[in-house]
Amino acid sequence: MATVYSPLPLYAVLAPLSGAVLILVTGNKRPNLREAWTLLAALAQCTFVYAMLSPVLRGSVIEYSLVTIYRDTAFMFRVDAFGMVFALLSSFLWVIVSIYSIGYMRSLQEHAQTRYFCCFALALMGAVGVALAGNLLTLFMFYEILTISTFPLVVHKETPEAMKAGQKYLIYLMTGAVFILFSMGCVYYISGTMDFAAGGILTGKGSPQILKVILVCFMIGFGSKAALMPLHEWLPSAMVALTPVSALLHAVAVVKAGVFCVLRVILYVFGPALLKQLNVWAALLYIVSFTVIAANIIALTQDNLKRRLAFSTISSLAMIILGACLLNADSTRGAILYIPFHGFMKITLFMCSGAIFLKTGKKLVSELDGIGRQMPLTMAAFSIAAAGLVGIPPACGFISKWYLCIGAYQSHETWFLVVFLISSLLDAAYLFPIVYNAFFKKSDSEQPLVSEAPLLIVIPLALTALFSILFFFSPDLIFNFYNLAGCVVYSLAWGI
Amino acid sequence: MIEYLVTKHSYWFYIILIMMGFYGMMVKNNLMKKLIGMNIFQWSIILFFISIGAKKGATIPIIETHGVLNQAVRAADYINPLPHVLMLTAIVVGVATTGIALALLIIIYQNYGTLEEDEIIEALKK
Amino acid sequence: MVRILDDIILDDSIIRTCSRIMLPFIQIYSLYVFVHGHSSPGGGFQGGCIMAASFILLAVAFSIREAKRRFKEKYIVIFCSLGVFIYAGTGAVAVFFSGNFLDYSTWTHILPTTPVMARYYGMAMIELGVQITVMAVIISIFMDLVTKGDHGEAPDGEDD
Amino acid sequence: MTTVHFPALIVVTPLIASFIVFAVGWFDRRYCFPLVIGALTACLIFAAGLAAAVLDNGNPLHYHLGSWPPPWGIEYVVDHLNVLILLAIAVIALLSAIYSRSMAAREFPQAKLPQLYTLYLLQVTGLFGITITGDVFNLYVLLEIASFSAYAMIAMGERGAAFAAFRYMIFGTIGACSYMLGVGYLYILTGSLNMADLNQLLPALYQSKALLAGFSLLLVGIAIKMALFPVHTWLPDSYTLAPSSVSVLLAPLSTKVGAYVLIRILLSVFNAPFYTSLYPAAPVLGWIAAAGVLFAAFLAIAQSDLKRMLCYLIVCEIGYIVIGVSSSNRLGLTGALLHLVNDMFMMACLFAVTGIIYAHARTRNIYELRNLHRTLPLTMAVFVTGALAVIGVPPLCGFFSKWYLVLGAIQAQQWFFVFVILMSSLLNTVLFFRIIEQVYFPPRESIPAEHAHHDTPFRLDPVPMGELIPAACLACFLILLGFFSNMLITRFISRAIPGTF
Repeated sequence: MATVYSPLPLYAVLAPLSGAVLILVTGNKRPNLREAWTLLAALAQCTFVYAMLSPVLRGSVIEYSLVTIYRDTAFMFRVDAFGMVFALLSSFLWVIVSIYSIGYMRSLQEHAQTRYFCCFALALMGAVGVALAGNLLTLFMFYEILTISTFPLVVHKETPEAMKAGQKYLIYLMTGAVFILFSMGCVYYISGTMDFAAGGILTGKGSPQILKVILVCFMIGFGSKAALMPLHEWLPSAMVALTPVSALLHAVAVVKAGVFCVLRVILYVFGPALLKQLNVWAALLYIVSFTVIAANIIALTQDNLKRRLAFSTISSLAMIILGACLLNADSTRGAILYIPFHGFMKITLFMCSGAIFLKTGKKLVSELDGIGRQMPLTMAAFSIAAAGLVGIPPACGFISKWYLCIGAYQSHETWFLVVFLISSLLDAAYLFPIVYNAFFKKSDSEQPLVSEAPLLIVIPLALTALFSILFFFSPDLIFNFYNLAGCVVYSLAWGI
Repeated sequence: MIEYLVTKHSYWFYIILIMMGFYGMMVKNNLMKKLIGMNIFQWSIILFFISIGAKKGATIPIIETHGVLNQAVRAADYINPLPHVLMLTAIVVGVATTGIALALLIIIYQNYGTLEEDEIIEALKK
Repeated sequence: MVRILDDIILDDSIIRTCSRIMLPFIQIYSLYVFVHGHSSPGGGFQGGCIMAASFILLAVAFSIREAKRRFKEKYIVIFCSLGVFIYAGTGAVAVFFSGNFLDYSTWTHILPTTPVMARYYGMAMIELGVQITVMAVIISIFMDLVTKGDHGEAPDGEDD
Repeated sequence: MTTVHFPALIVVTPLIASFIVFAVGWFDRRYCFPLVIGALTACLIFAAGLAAAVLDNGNPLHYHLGSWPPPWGIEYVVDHLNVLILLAIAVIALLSAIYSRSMAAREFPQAKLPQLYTLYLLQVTGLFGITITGDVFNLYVLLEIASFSAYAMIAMGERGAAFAAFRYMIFGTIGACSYMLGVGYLYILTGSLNMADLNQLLPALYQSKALLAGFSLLLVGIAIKMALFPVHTWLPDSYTLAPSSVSVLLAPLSTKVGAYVLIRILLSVFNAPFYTSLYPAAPVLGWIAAAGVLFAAFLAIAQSDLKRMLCYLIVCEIGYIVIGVSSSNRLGLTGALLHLVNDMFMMACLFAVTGIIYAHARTRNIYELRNLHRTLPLTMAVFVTGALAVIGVPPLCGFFSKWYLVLGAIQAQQWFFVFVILMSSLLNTVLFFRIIEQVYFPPRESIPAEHAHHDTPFRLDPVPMGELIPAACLACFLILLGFFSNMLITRFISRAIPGTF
């Protein structure tokens, strides 16, 4: 595997940072300029990330190390196919969401917009940094930046409810960070390195007991961000945040960063071979599958649309982890593919819910009867994304679910195949009624006629819905997600 | 046992003095008495140091160089001057401490009209 | 602020005359103690105390005002600093002759003597600094005590 | 002039300057401040020169005062361990002196300024001296010089400060006397006061009970001076009530220098087998410190006064350092030394900000700081930086020292210590985010009507630049120290730790 040395990853991280500074300096006096900076930073980041795509696809790894921060561990970026998937996803969706948030924030005349855009940029810096990090220490650094910069976004409304959600968010994630710190220490102590390597760095080191402890601590730490079931409580509460925040951060950047880190640890720190030896692994599989099913069932009971979507997110994320946990080639490929595909679909759903809230002020599912006639485009996008999430072609969710199911079947874990299928069923059960009611049910109450949301809001959500369909026909479209997933699987020596 | 007590009698004095000082500092309610305790504490340690230098049958460590230069100096004839020198510094330190403490006490007295610790704490709570 | 001794002017000619006679002798004795300090018992500390005692006697026999007239508070402060300055400066001079700090044997560069004698003079300078500081500080403490400290705060942290 | 005389000059310069300032203050007060800045800048140059010399040389520099050779004369030693601390003291002393100009002008009548600066320079003299000296008795004298000036400066503070200073003095004197008594024991046993000499002579006496007594007295004395947990009671009161211009110097430096003395005594006078295996001093200290960390962290949460909360935090951080020392391995000691330096800067930064907040808002109650970021945006940004550094968020410096401390505790198999360090990071998070919430996201009703929906345009803080710039510089240091922590470790700290670890 060739290694390319290039400062591109650094630029990709610095772009949002300088964007944040410029936003802060520009301030409230010139909102147009401020938002131009946001867009510019997003585009710059996306360009830098995209520029790294072709070498990665050729199978090389892009490395760039800055100062040495700890003995032989440098502040290092190391871009492989897996990191590329997540970096592409978050940087591209940031472009879309920044357009959406400009429309959204202006329509609602939200307060503290400078803080909002600034923290947004910092959060993206964290997310992409996590994706591109070359070792645990760098990853942790960006992970913390992500956590902290998201806090102001969660509490943006400054209501007591928002404050409570923010506190919950911090308590869960900072506790998680402490667990991560501990396990990082142990990993370094045992193996003497913190660099990621395909297939793991811990093989043949340390006693099984300590490895189990490390694994459990990592799972608690990153699992709290990925909203694994006993630690998921903060995510639904954090839905009090503004919709663009929920859309990007809680469907894409923050939670996906958690999932990404879990997968990093599973595949690149422990390695599949080592994990198979550890007994604790089976228990984890069951916890994750429990999350998949239970979160979906809870989603059924939620009337608040965003909360329903939040529980749906919890379930989907658990599904990704479950796929990777099955430790075979196809399920891993399915899991990795589901990261971007779920991102595109879920962000569409969130943006739709934001558009609806913007025009009608409605948050509850039960109020949405007949909305499809008033906002046909929005609800069409919603339907496409819902179908994708359930796994019905022609939307991209089908591909990843297909691989996940094949993987479960191949590993002779029929039980988990059932889990995937049931969860798809439940997805349908809580998403399709919304679509049905929106288009085919007449609203009981008299409503003022509303039209579509402003263009700045409709275009992004239409775009992501469109992508959700296009990815079904060509999963390699523009971003080469399918190829990248293939590269990951190949590098893990399960070549297909 | 008696012999042990007697041969080390000076040390026992210092221990008693130190404990007296410590008692004064910790238990007394009046700040002035605390300060006196503090002084006793310091001086007892200074005494202890000075006694380290003492030797039986030795004289003050002034070596008359006039006329007896060719004779080797016998260290056993002179008490050890180093502890004295050190304690000269320590005494200055002690005086300075006392000076600052007195200045503080004057300020405290001007502010609260009392030097009783409990009354000052009471006044500070208001 | 009530001045304790300021208003009480002792008008006792016996005391005044005796003090007047004794003062120079006390001061000369102080200098005697000081100049012998670096080779035999005595020294700047003791000399300074005795010198200060002469001024205290002045204050007691005449009046605080008289003592302050002869030795202004400003001068006390300057003398305090001057003493320390002489002390540290004496040490620092050695540095300029590429010796270590406080190494007076390097004074042979400016004094036509042997290193041993240079040390001797160096110590004399140090004692001079000590003498001046101790004198000033003790007078200052005395003044502070008798005037209830409205001279400002007593200087602190003197090291011999 | 080469760097040969820098060890003496770094101590003598502030000493001479302090008395010149005192005398000059009687004629013209305007010259005092430039003199202070000049002296401290000179000190910074000396410290930098020493650092360069030590790095070049690779060996410790020895300086014999009066050219008397070590066992008899006083020796100043500059090695990899203390040159780093000298540098940190010099930087912080200079920055806080700049900071104190407008702050002190606000807090004191003009007539008191020369006295304040005299004491200020004496304090710096003491701190430099403690750090640089290689003689245990000289260390005592300098410790007391530093303490005196601290007592006097604290007493200049707000209501109750004189009483707090008196209590501090009682405690400090017990500590100093205890230390002196310990030195007396060592002197009786060996006849030497030189650290390196003692290190050679003592191993033959390690079985002696008198040595154990002396060692214990030394530890008790130092523990009081560095405010280790059960004897920390003097600290919160005195540092809280001290004037802001003073606490910015005292709070970060004096306890940390005490911690340095602990490390110096343990490593340079005694040796590792003595305090780890022969007598279990290290584990005992570790457990005490661990209890102290938790205790102080909880007490800090209970405070509503920002400055008092920071004072408890100091106690907490001292606990970290001692935990690192007690792990008695290379990683733990690295963590302890790194934390020593980092914590100086973190606390200096936070205390500087607290001073600005207090001067501006006239309150330190954290529940009355709402919306402060609207008027003091940069100050609060510096505060957040400091807070994140204390919590241990990478890439700020606090993370790295905690990281080493955790590694050290893991290596020592002290799982409870690992728990304590991690737990207290969490408590620190609670601590600071409580304040950050109050400042940045106060309950809606408390926002003034004109701010409710329109953000005010960005305006720089209406505080003197002389206060803002040092605080911002300190915040920058927190970031730089984080990025260059590895450089500090490879160049200085790893070479400061004896090879036996």
